[in-house]
Amino acid sequence: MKRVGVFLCWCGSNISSAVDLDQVAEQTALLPHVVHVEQYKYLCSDPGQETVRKAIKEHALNRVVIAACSPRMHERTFRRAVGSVGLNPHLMEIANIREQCSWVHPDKVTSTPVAVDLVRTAVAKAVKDIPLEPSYVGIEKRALVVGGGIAGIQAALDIADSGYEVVLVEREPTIGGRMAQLDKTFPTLDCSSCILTPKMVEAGQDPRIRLLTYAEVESLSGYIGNFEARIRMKARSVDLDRCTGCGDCWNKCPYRSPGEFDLGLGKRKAIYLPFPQAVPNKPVLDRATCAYFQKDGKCQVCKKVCAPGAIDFEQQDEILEERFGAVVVATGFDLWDHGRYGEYGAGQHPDVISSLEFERLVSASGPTDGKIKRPSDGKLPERVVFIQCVGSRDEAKGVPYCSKVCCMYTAKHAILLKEKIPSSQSYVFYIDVRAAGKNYEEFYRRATVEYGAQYIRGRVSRIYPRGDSLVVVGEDTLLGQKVEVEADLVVLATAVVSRSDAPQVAQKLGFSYDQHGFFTEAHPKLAPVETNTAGIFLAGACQGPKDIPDTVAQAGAAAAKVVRLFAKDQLETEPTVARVDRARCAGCEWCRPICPYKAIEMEAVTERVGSGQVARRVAKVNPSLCHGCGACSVACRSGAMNLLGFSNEQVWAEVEALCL
Amino acid sequence: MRSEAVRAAARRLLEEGKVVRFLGHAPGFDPTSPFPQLITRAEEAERLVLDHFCAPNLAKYLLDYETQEGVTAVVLKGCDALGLARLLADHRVARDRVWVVGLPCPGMLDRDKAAALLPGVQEARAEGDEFVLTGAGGERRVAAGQVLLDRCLVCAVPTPDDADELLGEPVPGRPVPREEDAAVAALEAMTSAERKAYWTEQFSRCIRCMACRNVCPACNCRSCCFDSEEPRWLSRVTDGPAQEMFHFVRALHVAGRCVDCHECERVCPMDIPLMKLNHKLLQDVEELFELERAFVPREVEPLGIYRPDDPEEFA
Amino acid sequence: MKLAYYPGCSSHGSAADYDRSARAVAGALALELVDVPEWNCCGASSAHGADHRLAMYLPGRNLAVAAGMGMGGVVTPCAACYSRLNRAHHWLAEDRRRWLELSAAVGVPYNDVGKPRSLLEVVVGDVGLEAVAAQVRRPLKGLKAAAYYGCLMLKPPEVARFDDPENPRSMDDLLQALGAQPVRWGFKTECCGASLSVSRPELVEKLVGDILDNASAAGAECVVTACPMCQANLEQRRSERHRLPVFYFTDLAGIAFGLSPRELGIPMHLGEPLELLRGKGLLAAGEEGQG
Amino acid sequence: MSVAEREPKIVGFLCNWCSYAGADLAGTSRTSYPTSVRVIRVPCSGRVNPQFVLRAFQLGADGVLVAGCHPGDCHYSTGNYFTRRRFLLVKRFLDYLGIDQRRFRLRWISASEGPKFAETIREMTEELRQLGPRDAAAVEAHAE
Amino acid sequence: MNALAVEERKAVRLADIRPVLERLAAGGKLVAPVAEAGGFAFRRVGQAEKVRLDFYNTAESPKDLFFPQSEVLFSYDAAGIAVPEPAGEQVLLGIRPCDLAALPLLDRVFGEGPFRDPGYLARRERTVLVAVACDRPRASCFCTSFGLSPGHVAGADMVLYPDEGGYLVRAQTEAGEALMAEWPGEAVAPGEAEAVAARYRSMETPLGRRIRLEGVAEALDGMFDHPMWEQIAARCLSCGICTYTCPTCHCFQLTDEAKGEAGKRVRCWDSCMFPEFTRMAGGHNPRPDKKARVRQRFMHKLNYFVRRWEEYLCVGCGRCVESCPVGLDIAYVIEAVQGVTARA
Repeated sequence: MKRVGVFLCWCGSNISSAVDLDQVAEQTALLPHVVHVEQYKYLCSDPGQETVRKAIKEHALNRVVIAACSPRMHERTFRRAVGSVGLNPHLMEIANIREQCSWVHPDKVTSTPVAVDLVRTAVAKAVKDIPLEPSYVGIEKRALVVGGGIAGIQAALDIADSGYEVVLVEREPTIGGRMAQLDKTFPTLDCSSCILTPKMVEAGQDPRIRLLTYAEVESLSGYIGNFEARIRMKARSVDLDRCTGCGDCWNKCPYRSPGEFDLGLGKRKAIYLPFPQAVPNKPVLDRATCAYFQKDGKCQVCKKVCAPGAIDFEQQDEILEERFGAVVVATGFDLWDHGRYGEYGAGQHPDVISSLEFERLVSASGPTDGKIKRPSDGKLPERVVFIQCVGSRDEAKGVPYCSKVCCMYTAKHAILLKEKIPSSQSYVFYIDVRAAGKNYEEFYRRATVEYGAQYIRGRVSRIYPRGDSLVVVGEDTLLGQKVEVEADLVVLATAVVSRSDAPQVAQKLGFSYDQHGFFTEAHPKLAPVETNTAGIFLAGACQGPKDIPDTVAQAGAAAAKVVRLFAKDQLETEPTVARVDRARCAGCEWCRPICPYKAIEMEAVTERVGSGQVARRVAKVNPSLCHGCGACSVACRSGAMNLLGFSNEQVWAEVEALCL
Repeated sequence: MRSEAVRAAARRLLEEGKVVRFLGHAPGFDPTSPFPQLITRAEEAERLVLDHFCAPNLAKYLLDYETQEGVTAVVLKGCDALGLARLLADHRVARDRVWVVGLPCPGMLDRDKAAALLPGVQEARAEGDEFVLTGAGGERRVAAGQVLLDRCLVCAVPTPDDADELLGEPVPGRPVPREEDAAVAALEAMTSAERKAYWTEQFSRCIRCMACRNVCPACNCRSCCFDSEEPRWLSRVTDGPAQEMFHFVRALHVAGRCVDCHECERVCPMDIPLMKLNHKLLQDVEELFELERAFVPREVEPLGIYRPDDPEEFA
Repeated sequence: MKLAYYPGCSSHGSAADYDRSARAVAGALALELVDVPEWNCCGASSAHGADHRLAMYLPGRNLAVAAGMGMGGVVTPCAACYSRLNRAHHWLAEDRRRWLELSAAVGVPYNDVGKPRSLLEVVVGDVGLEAVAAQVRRPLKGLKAAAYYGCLMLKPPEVARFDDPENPRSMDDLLQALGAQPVRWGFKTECCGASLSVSRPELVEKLVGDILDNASAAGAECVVTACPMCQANLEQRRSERHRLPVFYFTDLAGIAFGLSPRELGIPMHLGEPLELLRGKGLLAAGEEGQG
Repeated sequence: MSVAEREPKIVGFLCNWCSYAGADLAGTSRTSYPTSVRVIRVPCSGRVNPQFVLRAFQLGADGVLVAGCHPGDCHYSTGNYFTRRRFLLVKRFLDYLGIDQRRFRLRWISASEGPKFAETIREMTEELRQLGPRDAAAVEAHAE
Repeated sequence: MNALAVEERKAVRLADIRPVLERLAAGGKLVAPVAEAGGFAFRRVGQAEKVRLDFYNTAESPKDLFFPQSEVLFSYDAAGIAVPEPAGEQVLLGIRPCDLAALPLLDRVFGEGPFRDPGYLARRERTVLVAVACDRPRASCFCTSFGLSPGHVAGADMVLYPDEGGYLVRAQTEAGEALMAEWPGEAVAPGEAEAVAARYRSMETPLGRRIRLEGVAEALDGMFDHPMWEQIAARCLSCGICTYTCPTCHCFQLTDEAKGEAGKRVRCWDSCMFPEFTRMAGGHNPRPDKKARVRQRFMHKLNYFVRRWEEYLCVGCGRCVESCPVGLDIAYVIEAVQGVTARA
């Protein structure tokens, strides 16, 4: 006998203010199988859950309907509450009368019937609920970290320190990522490599972290606790075991080409070390610019000078197959192509550079050894104009969002400029200065007061050359006047955008991304470092523009999630998976090709028909592979394949209950 | 026409013990409606007949013998063979337990058309692209197009392509591609209200006898969703919505899998134009998923696969 | 390609030279321009100041008549007319009920004639640069020119929907195709003062001065424009020290196609346009000194 | 309410990971939309059996909406590809049987497209209001 | 057969029956044969000109008028239980002798014995039966084998005998007489009417088949496990055509349709040929294969019913033979039972 208890939540006033819960309670009480209806101000609170638990015992309820906020918010909470008094957690359904009723239908007269219908539907489904037990699956206690920037490094270190093996895969020849390209960091003006390099070395030396640089994840399959990754080790043409990093090869190599690390401002050899503190501190041979490969085997200088004989032109890409229990994605960000601002002369005039290029100029390991030399003639610039929000907060040409970090690094650049060239004067065109972090506002204050940066509130409309300087035409909205600044150098603070191949990476690893290519977190507030795919976590700017403190915090959080997962020996998998009714299954295999996770196999069974035994083939679902999408239950015309939790009976009952 | 050949084949196969049962046709109460006949002994072969009225498709009977030992021989025309291919693609029948006696089909006569042209017709003989009908009412020569079953007029696969033996020389299929079904086009031209009225009237005559489902090689589930008690997909009550649900689901469940054998239309006691439903889906499958001759079964059915660049109408 | 041609008042007045060169170049590019019968004033820069309905109906009527001609769309040489026609078309496209309102007001039935286009847009967009280059007989070798766009042809972007409103390139590319050397300069889209030239001439002189200073600073030997108002301001409101001739892009195109200055109405310009052309060896013997 | 003003009824099958989350987002951003829709949550749009859709129409729904992730973004990677194929056929077949295809809508609505969800409901409600209620005969006679 | 004593009721000859049909149809109470989808069917008729009396047997028998395929027994909601109104008056025109003979068989099932079916009996009570003597037999007909004839009109209120130049109309009950009261047409001497009736009664169906039924019921007693059933049943599709088109089959199932707190109990036809007919709770099915089901159908018609009511549950209308897609012919089964030929 089904005894359903319905609990209507006020959600403070979020629901009760827009829905007449008394009327809902009244009509719900009339529904068949409903034996108890109760309202409470905050059901998700401890006392709220206590009233549910008490009512279950008191009224011997064997079904519970919670009419409150979205199941995506508190389904787990209420399942745990119901489970704690011995009622199977899957005998509880949630009616979403907040996000999909009170918050979107403010008028009580019209919203209440919606709530009544939603509760009736939830009751109809609850009546068809059956107890479901989770199944358990082993966990491969090894973590895969994709991306070797500060986020990836920090996550790897935290996981390794907790005693688990980590494989850190980095596409570039060295770890370090964007942070390695920075000179100083705000707000403390710490030297970036001084705080990054130790972590890189630590990651390089930790026995539990296996560094796979110049490598990419080719494919990822499986599920939480049992991922299978195929990792492509791109041919480095250098045998890392033999190489000592002595530098003879890159010193003698005669071929030079624009260095990616220095954004083309400086040159590097065909076989090169991206930057001095690279980890692994061993070179990579760029086959695109190496004469041996481009001019069919002529040069070989590096091979000749290499004492340990580490140069190997025949080296091929290699595919590694590894098993992991969890994945942390930390693939970082790119900068918006400022070349699209033709009216600034960006991409045409050498002295109109991006802020990262300025970072390389000011960096000691940069192409100009830290001296801020104008790319056009190498002179030290006296007047430098910094332009904010180039591409950011720009619906027409760029991206609509704020890139969060530019205001702070521009203040830093203004300070560094003054330190390096005391006689210089910096101008900053801005819309709003955003300095919300700890000590950020004070840092920005120092840039203006101590270092004399001239902040002009307004956008720049045009930059054109005059003589060997640049005329920056803009507006000062505070003075209400047009402003012209004659500058020696213009630095554009370009927008932070996702990696160009982010959508492909997301599809390859199996989680979703937003319209800007940033990876979508499970919940912006409640689960910022998780994705909708269990076992895959996010850290850093790949999830959205953020500064180093937030990135490191996220990396630690992601690592904590991985360690939390590895703390258990077995993983409890969702019981809402597909299940076959053998009596009905004809073995026609219509379900098999449609399963995205290859979770359905055929098995031979023998059964009694009439007097004899008959051997037959029926479908079999592997509960640990099945993710519960239900595609097979629709492909199966006879209804033999059903999806627990969203079964044919349950959804049918919901549709019937809606009898509009 | 081929009666002698089928009797000989049956006698041989049964005598040699190559098969334990032979499925053919035998004359019914009216010579123009022969019916399926199971024989298990060589001497019963005399009762078989194979003439221009042997329309019934014998492929689906193989399901009854899946659980019984021995190889079953079955006489299959081209369209019937597509039915077998359907059962094989659905893993419902094991090919090695079937001996296919293929009939290169010259086209089967529509019993009602023949009776209308010559009441009391008993027998039909093919001559060139004409038929000579003989019966109590005398004799009459008619053009093939007037008397053949609709499906035979556009038959693309008259000869079974994976038969174990053929009763006669293979007959080439009709090269011209199946043109748009005019009846479907006529219905599509109507307004949706007119179509609603049309189908409501047609479905109201359905007596839910399940013959169309039971004869269809594409409808080969072990237990049909219509017979499910929980959830009750189909109400037993034969009111408007339930009739609509029956025909909607029946057609959709064979969408992309129907082999265009028209058996459902032939067996329907109430003459409901079921092929107008199946042809609509067949045309849509061919057009939307760019499939040639979608009625020929494939390893994976059209709704069992996808292409990322399928037509996008739902952005 | 057949297009409805809306000349606009300036073509019959101060910019007769532009009209002449426009028709000549169109002919050379097999562009058949059929004048819109009984066209009326497009409302220029004053109508929309006075009354929104008036500002819509005036160009609207021209669009309605053009639609009736059943050509491949409507084209106009003048940037101001182009802006007004475009505004009206945009206003009509937003809500079909306005079609009836317009038809009732102007007594001509309206249906969509497609987005109005400027002559530059047609030459660069529809004809295309390859086809233009193919017509070049006398490449304008060595002629350094500053392409001046003004604002009406590009803004507001959601209505004009032509080239990049902040950093346009179409006229530069055209000059390149004609063999000339477009210079990179900063005042491509600075305002020339437009109709203020009548009410506040001193202001226009300053604006025009800045533009011409920047052009010559960038090494330009002449300025090229596609708008009669800009051409007039740049020529008539400049101070003594500026000698740069101001061409219509159709003038230079015509010369490059081998047409004579007279056919193109070049002698009607101020400054010494012929001087410059002769210096560049772009004038055939017979074409010298034609008044 | 007389039949004319009766607000059209829409049954919405929303996929849990994208469209349902999109609908929730419309909620959290307080974007109001007509009360015509009743949502049924399914794990994936690929879980929506065409028989549910027809049953909803038979029970009196004026319109049925199936919403899922954009192809390529499905949480189960290929679920919505099959949905698209299946409902390309079903949409036409419903229309062929006399249920005007404007009453059925499949739409890709991602978790970040709250406004698109609200807009879809507004559009559908308006279009269904113009289409008018479904003829009584088609709707199963209620027992009460 | 208990020949009904036919009193000398009023008899007329009608050349043109259209005005009569107009009057009947006007009341909206006329059910008669109309042309439909290449055949004929009994439909409630609005316009008289649609009525066709030159029809050969309809695909579906008129059984549906008395024992409908779906009949709401009662409906309920929070307020209580409601039983639908009993059917109103109606006239069934054009019932053939074979279908007419089927009604008494149904009357036994629904009218005698412990459970009397109110709906069925009410419908039988309120329906005036206007039979038409059979002048259009088909190859599949064999009513004569069951002691019936084209002229067997016992139980009809009124009979139309197709005669040269029109119809001889004869009333057989008060209801018939009342219905014929305002019919035109010249009176006919009772003797002459009886002569026409007798002619139909003695007419051997020209194309019909004679099946000897003697000893069939008795023979079947011992044939439950006879191997013939396997072969007879081999061709069956397990569909419900034979049982649903048969005028005498009367099996049904009850189904409850509930929505929320309201619902209805509906009686619907069921067929012993369906595999689920005998499926029991827990999935057991005493008749899992076709052999058991086909045997059940013929045993019921030719043995069980006879043991119960001394009458065969078949009137030889031939519909099951005509419609069966695979030609499973009751005549062949009867011949097989008698061992006359092994043709089954």
